[in-house]
Amino acid sequence: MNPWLVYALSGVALFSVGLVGLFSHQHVVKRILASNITGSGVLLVLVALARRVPSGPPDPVPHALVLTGIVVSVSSTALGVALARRMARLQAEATHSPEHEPRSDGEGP
Amino acid sequence: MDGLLDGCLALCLPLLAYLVLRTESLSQAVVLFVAFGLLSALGWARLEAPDIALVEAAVGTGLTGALLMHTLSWTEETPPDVRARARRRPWALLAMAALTLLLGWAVLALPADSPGLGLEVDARREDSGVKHPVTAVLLNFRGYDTLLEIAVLLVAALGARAVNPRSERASSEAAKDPLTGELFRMMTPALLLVAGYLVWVGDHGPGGAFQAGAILAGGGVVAILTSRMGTPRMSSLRVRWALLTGPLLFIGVAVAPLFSGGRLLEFPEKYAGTLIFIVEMALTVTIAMVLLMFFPGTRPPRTGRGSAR
Amino acid sequence: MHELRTGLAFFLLLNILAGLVRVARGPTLTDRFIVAQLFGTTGVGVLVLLAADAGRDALRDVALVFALLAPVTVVAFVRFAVGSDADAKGASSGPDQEPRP
Amino acid sequence: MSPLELLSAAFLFAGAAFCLAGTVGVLRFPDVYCRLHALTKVDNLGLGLVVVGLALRSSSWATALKLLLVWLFVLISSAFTCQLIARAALRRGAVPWGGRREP
Repeated sequence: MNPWLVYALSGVALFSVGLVGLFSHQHVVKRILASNITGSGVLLVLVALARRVPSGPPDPVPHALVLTGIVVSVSSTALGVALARRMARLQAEATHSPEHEPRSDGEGP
Repeated sequence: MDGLLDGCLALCLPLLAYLVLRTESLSQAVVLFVAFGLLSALGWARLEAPDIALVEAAVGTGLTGALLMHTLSWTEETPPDVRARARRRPWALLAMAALTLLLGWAVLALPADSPGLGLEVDARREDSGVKHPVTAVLLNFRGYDTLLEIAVLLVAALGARAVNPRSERASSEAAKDPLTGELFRMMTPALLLVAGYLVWVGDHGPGGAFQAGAILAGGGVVAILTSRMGTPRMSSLRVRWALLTGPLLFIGVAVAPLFSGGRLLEFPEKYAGTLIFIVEMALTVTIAMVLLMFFPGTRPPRTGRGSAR
Repeated sequence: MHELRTGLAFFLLLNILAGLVRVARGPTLTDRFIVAQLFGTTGVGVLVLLAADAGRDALRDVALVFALLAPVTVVAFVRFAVGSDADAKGASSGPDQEPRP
Repeated sequence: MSPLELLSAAFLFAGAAFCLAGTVGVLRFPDVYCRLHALTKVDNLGLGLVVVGLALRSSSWATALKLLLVWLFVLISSAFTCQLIARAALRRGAVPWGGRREP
């Protein structure tokens, strides 16, 4: 039960928890969290496999890939949150539109 | 003792992830998720991947935590129908267990020790211009990935900005708050220093553009939240140039060897080190600005109350 | 010394997991957030202990980043969990109203 | 075990003890404001003792100074954290504990 195997199995468990969580929630932000957890599960398996080098430092190539993977997963989370925020705002406007005067859109993006 | 620490950490990660997804209230889920980010950073540290622990720390505590806290302010805590969730829970647990066993068996079938590409990277590391293998792979051997990844970041930033066009004005009342002002004044020099240090150390140790960019973005988030700086507007030229310096410089450096007979992304050996350092500085600025663009600024008023705008 | 350091790192990890009880039980959002900060500080402790091993100096930079970026989440929490117009609401009617036993 | 190692081990154990005290404080204290003290004061001291213990055994002055720098940053950030969260809790209407023994 060498260390890399423990973390690889933990990454697999993370992946399955995240994937099942992704499908069992309706709330948008919860689903974003679930997709984030699924991603980090996959990355954990990748780095754990990189640790299988019998002697010397672990294999740097998966490390570089996972490094980019984390930054991309953050940007996809941020995009997801931005989309969720827009949906929340539209829903709110749909339910409260009668009393509100038509909102003038602010200055450019 | 090492086995105990690894075993406990490896056990707690999925446990904490399950807790994050099982809780009903969103606020508890967000806080648990921040704790999950921390534990995964410890996991990377134990797996001898300091670069990844650094990125996870810089991005997890800096950006994701603040961004998810922001979601607390505009999402209504929709009361979930607990009965339906309770009815489905055994099935969910069964699915998780089945998936884990299946994939776990696949992982167990892998050979226990494989040399990986470490030797090839070390063999060619001299002419990559940097001494640290991960940076060499990131910016030289697999520079193509990093180049496209910067494009992915730009697209995500443009998308986030297009979807939330209105960046609200920071309310002036928060600007007079002495406490956060002092915090901002104290943090900024330290953040800039550590960001510069990380870009420099990326040459021969774990560090680099991503970590430094995330740290600068964390400082920027504090600046926005303490209304020392307005939300970066896409219409201002400075923001656009900050977004474009990294990719343009990287593409320029990548395409330049084509004219002198070399292949795409083939850094000339003599200047590889300095070229990589310049590209990393530009990438730091771009990544910091991109991560900052994700932050929509101040909290919109509760939609329930008539917003006196 | 390596055994002592790793043992203490394990002990601090147990502290972090004990903190989860407060997250589950914490009546208000503020309590849960305090535990998140506790994880941050104890996490820095674990990283510093692990960084003392041979060849693992880079973990000190990770601890440095954790220590530096802790206030970001706090400022975000204060800004969004309380809201910019909190003064208008006054202290008495906040959402953290704990039911008196 | 040279005296320096003994001293550093003593510091490490004291640090771990204070970290434990901080965690127990966060779990057991009656209201938000007491828990803040447990978080920002006690836990910091625990981290400080661990840092001093490690600095004594560190190989070079640069490492020792970097360790103390980490602790300095944690001190600064928890000073602000304590005040900011306490003010936020007050605004969110968290009532301070009255000091009476729970019935």
